[in-house]
Amino acid sequence: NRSSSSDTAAGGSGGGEESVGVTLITKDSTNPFFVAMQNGAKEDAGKNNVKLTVASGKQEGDDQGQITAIEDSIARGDKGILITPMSTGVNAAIKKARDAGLYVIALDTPPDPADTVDITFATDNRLAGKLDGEWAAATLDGKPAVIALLDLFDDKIVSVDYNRDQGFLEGMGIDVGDPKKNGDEAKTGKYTGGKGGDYTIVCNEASNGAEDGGRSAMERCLAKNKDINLVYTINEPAAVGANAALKAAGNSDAIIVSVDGGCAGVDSVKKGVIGATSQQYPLKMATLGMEAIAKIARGGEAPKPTDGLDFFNTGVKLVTDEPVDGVESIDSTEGADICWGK
Amino acid sequence: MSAERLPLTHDAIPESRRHIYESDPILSARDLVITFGRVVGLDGVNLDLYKGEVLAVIGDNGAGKSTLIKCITGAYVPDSGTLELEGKRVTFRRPQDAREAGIETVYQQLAVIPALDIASNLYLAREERRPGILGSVFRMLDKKGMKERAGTSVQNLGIQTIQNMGQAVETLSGGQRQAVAVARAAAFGSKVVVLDEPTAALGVKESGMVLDMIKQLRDTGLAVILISHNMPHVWEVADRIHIQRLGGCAGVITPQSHEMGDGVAIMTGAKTLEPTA
Amino acid sequence: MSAERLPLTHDAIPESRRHIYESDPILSARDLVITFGRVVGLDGVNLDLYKGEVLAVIGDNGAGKSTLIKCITGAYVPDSGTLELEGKRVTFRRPQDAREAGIETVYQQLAVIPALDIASNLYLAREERRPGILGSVFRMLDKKGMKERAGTSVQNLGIQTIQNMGQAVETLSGGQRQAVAVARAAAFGSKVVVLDEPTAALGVKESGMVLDMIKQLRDTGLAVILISHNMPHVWEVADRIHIQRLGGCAGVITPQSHEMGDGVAIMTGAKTLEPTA
Amino acid sequence: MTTTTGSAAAEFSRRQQSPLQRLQHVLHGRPWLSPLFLLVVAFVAFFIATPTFLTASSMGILLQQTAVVAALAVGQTLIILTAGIDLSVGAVMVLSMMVMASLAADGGMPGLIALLIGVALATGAGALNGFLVTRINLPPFIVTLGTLSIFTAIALLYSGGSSIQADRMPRLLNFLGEGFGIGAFRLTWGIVVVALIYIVMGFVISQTAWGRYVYAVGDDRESARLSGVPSKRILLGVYTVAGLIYGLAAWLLIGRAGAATPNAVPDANLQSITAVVIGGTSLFGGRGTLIGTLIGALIVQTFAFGLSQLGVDQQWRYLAIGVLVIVAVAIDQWIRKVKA
Amino acid sequence: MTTTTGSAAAEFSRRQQSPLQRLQHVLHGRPWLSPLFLLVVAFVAFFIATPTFLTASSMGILLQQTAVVAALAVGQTLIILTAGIDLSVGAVMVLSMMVMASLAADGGMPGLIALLIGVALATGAGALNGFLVTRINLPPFIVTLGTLSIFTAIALLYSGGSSIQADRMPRLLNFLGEGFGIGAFRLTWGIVVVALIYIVMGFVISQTAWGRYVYAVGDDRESARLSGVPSKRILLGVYTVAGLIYGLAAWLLIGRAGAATPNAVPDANLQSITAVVIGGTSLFGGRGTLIGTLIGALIVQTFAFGLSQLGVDQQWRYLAIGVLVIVAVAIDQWIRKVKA
Ligand SMILES: Nc1ncnc2c1ncn2[C@@H]1O[C@H](COP(=O)(O)OP(=O)(O)OP(=O)(O)O)[C@@H](O)[C@H]1O
Ligand SMILES: Nc1ncnc2c1ncn2[C@@H]1O[C@H](COP(=O)(O)OP(=O)(O)OP(=O)(O)O)[C@@H](O)[C@H]1O
Ligand SMILES: [Mg+2]
Ligand SMILES: [Mg+2]
Repeated sequence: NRSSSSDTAAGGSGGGEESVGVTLITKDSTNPFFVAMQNGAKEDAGKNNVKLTVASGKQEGDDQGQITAIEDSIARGDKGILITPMSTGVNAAIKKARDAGLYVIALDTPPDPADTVDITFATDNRLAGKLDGEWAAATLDGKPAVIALLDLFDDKIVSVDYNRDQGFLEGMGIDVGDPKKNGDEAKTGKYTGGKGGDYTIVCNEASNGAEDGGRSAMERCLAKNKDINLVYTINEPAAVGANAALKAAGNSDAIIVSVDGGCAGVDSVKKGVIGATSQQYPLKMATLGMEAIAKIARGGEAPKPTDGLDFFNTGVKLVTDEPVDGVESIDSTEGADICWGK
Repeated sequence: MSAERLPLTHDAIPESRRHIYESDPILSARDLVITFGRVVGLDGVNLDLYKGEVLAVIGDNGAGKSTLIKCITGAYVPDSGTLELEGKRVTFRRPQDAREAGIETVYQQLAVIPALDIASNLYLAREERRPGILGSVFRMLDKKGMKERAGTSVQNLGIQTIQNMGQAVETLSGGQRQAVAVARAAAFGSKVVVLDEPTAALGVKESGMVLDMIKQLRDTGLAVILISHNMPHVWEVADRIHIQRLGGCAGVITPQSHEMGDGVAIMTGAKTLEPTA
Repeated sequence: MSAERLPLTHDAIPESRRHIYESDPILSARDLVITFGRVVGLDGVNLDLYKGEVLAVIGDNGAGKSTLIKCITGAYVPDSGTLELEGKRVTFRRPQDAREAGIETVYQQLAVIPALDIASNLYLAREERRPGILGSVFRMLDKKGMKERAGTSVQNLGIQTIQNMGQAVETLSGGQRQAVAVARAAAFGSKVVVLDEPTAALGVKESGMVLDMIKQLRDTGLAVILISHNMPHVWEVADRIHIQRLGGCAGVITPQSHEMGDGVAIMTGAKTLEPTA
Repeated sequence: MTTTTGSAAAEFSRRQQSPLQRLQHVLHGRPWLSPLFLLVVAFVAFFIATPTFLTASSMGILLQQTAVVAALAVGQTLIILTAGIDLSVGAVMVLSMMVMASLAADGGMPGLIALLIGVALATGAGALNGFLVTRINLPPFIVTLGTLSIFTAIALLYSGGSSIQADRMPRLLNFLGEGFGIGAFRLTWGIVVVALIYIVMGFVISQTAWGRYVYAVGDDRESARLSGVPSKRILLGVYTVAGLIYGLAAWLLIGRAGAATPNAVPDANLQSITAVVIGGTSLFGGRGTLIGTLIGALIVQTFAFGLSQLGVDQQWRYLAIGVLVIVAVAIDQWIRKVKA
Repeated sequence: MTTTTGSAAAEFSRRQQSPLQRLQHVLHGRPWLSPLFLLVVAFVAFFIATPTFLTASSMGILLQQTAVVAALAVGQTLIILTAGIDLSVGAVMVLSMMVMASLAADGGMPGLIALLIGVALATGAGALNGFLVTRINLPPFIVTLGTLSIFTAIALLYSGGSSIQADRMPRLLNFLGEGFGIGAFRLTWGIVVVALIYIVMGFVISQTAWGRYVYAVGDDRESARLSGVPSKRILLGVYTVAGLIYGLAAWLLIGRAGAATPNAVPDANLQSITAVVIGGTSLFGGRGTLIGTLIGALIVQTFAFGLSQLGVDQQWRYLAIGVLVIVAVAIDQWIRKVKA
């Protein structure tokens, strides 16, 4: 439901006001998460009389693309920027934008340090992973865990990648080594989440966050150990691919957990393909961000971070149809209503 | 329809060969002009070619001989000028067009494909297919047959040093390569065969065999254009000699009307040819 | 240190030129062998070259003439065999080595760079720099000077049809291109000049000028190797004639000892040369 | 054994050949033997190093993983043989895939019609590349660099960036992902299609005049033209056929991924080119074979798969593949150069 | 005006030239004029379309945005002139950047030494490419495809994937990001460095023997070799110099981004190649100019910037850039072909 955004928008925006230039800069334009963000923002732009320009890096890792987009926005005379910062490599450019008088809001990924931007509307990727881990540990109910980790990339290291992966392991109650490095934890040992039990990590494989990559990654894991019963995936397309590989290998027992909670992903939960997914709300981030900038540009007040956090939390919810004790969750019907934050 | 004939120096042609010039020319070029940037390639050249004759084209280096035959055979499209084949206006936009019209050419740069073997080069764009369904439906090449026939063609030109017919043309010696190109033209020409310095890289014996081949082609009624810097060769086989100079035509002579020395003098500009009526 | 001399047919060399053979050969090749896969290129060839002489190499197409001189000038590295320059063992791994040792070569395929202009090609790897600091510190080329001198060199070979010295070599006619390559060798050879069919694409006048150039080079004390299929040319300028046949040497004759016809007969295998003592 | 022509030539080649020379000759005629050798070495090495590598099920999976790139590489080989290059290969495939999936899923079209439209679109995209290369006379690198952006953008704009799950599509579109097999060795229909593509195109380029023209145009376009080869028509044909193959690869990919996504196989161009080049085809055109390409595709996939079975870390694996590419081609060069 | 040699030639070219022919001649000698024309057209069009385009500050930004790719494109031009290609350009730059940043930030080295080590490393990486190309005789595409993976992996393993902020580095490493300017038109020292690279390398390739050898080797390697050009040494030199330039680009990039990040400029190879090719350099080697490359880099950036000033969305911008690439080169072809 969109009530939250239209409530606030109702206050100030009228047809007569001058339009406010805003640029939304995502990491790339193919990840469904960012696509949802862009599409949602475009739909809502008219409501706040915002003139929205959508830009992004060419692909994950393209700092220069984001820097260029920030500079373009400054030159265009925009009032504010919504950005999912690629890395600390764009901090300097963000600073330039703020110096030029633009209001900069980080979406999804909090920059490092957090005060690089005016405010962050984000979810906590680590928490998203953690919810998956906790749910998985509880669901296993003491059985040994044979885990496949389907990460994002092997040719770059990005924060979503390790935050979700390592968060998942933490949720399982497995000691991670370097919290910013995938794959350096002990390959076997005991997990302490839920009832606790033995675990084996079979593999870390890159999936590129897409179905075909997810499938190939899962196949490699299965070739190493066909008894995998728990699969962490970086996002739902990868989970769909993993599921295809599991099915082809005749493995119907494995539980898949994922992150994003996109509309298609929630549907997968409903069909039982995915056991649980941590839902995030990119659309909410974008619309709230746009509203905030429009408001400030028209003399309104700046938004405040959520109490006790250094960012405005747009929240994470675990979506599953098999809830477990001790892990708060919503079911797939509810999840479908608010998928992507609509 | 067809263009007016160019004047012929009839009396300089031996009685026995005059009959050639009674029919209309098979190929006529009029006022061919081509420029490359600010370089003038051809400056309004006319040419008539008759069935059964050997027309030699001589001229200094850079006189425009190769450019002339390229314009006739579709390798270049002239800036202006007309071409008639058997009395009908034709425009060749590509060498393929000329080939299809029955004009086979050996270019000075040979135009062989380095990586392909001898047989493939000989039959390039003239491939023969297997008999039966393999050829007609599956369009399968008759590799073995082509290889055998290619071997014969090349040997007919006296090249006996080729050790392996499957050798890529890039590994052949200069003369062997030229023999491949000449053999190709000889095998497929149906109306006109154009040879741009076909014996430049060939040995004495091999050159002689090419000259014999030219005579044979002529005797079977084809028209041959021969470009050569070898005056004895030219005077041996040519019926008429077109002298190219500085992009234009300095005149047409015959081996009977002029000595070799005169020909060379005209082509270098030491002498000029009085226009004959 | 140096290899044993090959026998010379002394009596067949005119008195006036015998002095050439009194000093040691400037270049000696012994037992050169090279194979390409299963193709035999050279099959144990010996060669002596003396200062001030013109050694012609003749042979059928594919007899191994070009391969022979490529092995001598560093373009190929022979499988076995030795090379001596002025009595010292040398191995040329690249043409550059031979060039630095004073051997300048015109290869049959010319080895010009299509996109570069005439002057750049003439001076390639022999560039001249501006005088003064521009040349010594900034290593700036003397483009204008090279262009002028290149123009003179090419005209000395009788090529007058080149309209623009800045033309890329790829736009030149076959003969013009060859003239550029020959002019280069003539300008820079300091000990040995090797010419592989230098007149193949040249006109009558231009060929004559190249022959004159060869004589001049010989007279200034250089050694010249001339490969040609043009027997009259060979008999005109050669002191000795090396006959290449089927990858081996069929013998060395002189224009005085043998007629042209004999030479051709030996090279085609119609006649064999009795080994002279 | 040797077709020597004439006695002179026979006399010429009377020398004995050493075994090494004979090996070299064999390799010269069959340049794909040396990548094959590398592939075999890799198989043996991985077989010794890890028990999970050379199993029936692993082999089936290896083939399935290779299928899409192997299919794309056929089109890429054709184009590279003509001295071109195709950077748009992945973009064409994705565009075609999104269109066929969305026509069937959202447009409610029957599977066959959606499939045909999708493949026709890919063919048209290839033909567009070919048109720009032959008529406007642009370098293939430029053309496909441009169409890479164009087709990618269109696919994204058309699909709105979102993917279409297999269960929303008719079975036909998914069919190539379905399998059959003997025991644990499972193949998919997709692999059969790829095999057919290789057989048909392998026949065409090695046994027909068209194939010979492809080599001729790639080796020396001007000489081919002067020889009367209709070089523009051949080039146009090559790009069009390549497009058709990319369309089939799109079908394959739906079956393989179980969905149509706009960001599938993001590095399809580099992957397919790598397969072609490791397979011994020259980027300068005119020299290469399809069987080499197949082996090239298999080599890369085998290494990636084998290293992952060994449990090598991802970044190290990435490094190892880089080394592999260089070593593979270096060995190839070395073997071919062996001289007695 | 014309250096006609001899009377015969003079007689030959007595024809009058039409103005179009003269234009064609001018363009023939200066092939970068036609991309320049396109650049000017783009400027005029964007100037009319949006007020924010042709302002002093926008122009400064445009130059800054172009700088890194323009620098990389110099190395790429050299390599493409030799008929090679460099896919590892971005990887070399990133590796060098991470090393110089981390030596200074984590290793506590003085800025100058860290910088020199970083640049030396890039030079060495270039030399390694050159070594593989000349000594092992591998195709440049393969070599740099391999080292692309290798250098990228090393940079990731070395840096652990984390970036280093500018404030942790000595000022020297950031210096090229600092600016100066007249009013709103701000330039950075980085732009000055890029300009110097262009001037120096432009001089070297057009005025020295080395430059001429680069063209000769690229146009016809075998003929160059036979002419006595030390082709291997030249090639090795080209790759090494290119590496050096990538090292300078790494320095530039730190200043520009205000940080050293291991994933920076992921499509540096395509971007730099695009600039080179739009600038009129032939991928087959031997033909092209540096000034063309600079214009090529500017054209792409101008379009991207101009379209973004117009508020065109990303996907549409990709599409437009794709069309641009094709149209730019098509216009170039067309202008050069103009005949009376
Ligand atoms: N593509 C081109 N661009 C510029 N100039 C050219 C081009 N082709 C030919 N020319 C020029 O046209 C003139 C005629 O060249 P052509 O090749 O016809 O000479 P030719 O008579 O065949 O000489 P040769 O006997 O040396 O082969 C030459 O001066 C040459 O430089
Ligand atoms: N790289 C190579 N690979 C295979 N065979 C070769 C190679 N180079 C030369 N040959 C073969 O070696 C033989 C000798 O060739 P070479 O070029 O020396 O002949 P040539 O005497 O110069 O003939 P021509 O008078 O025709 O120039 C030929 O049969 C040729 O096919
Ligand atoms: Mg000619
Ligand atoms: Mg020869």
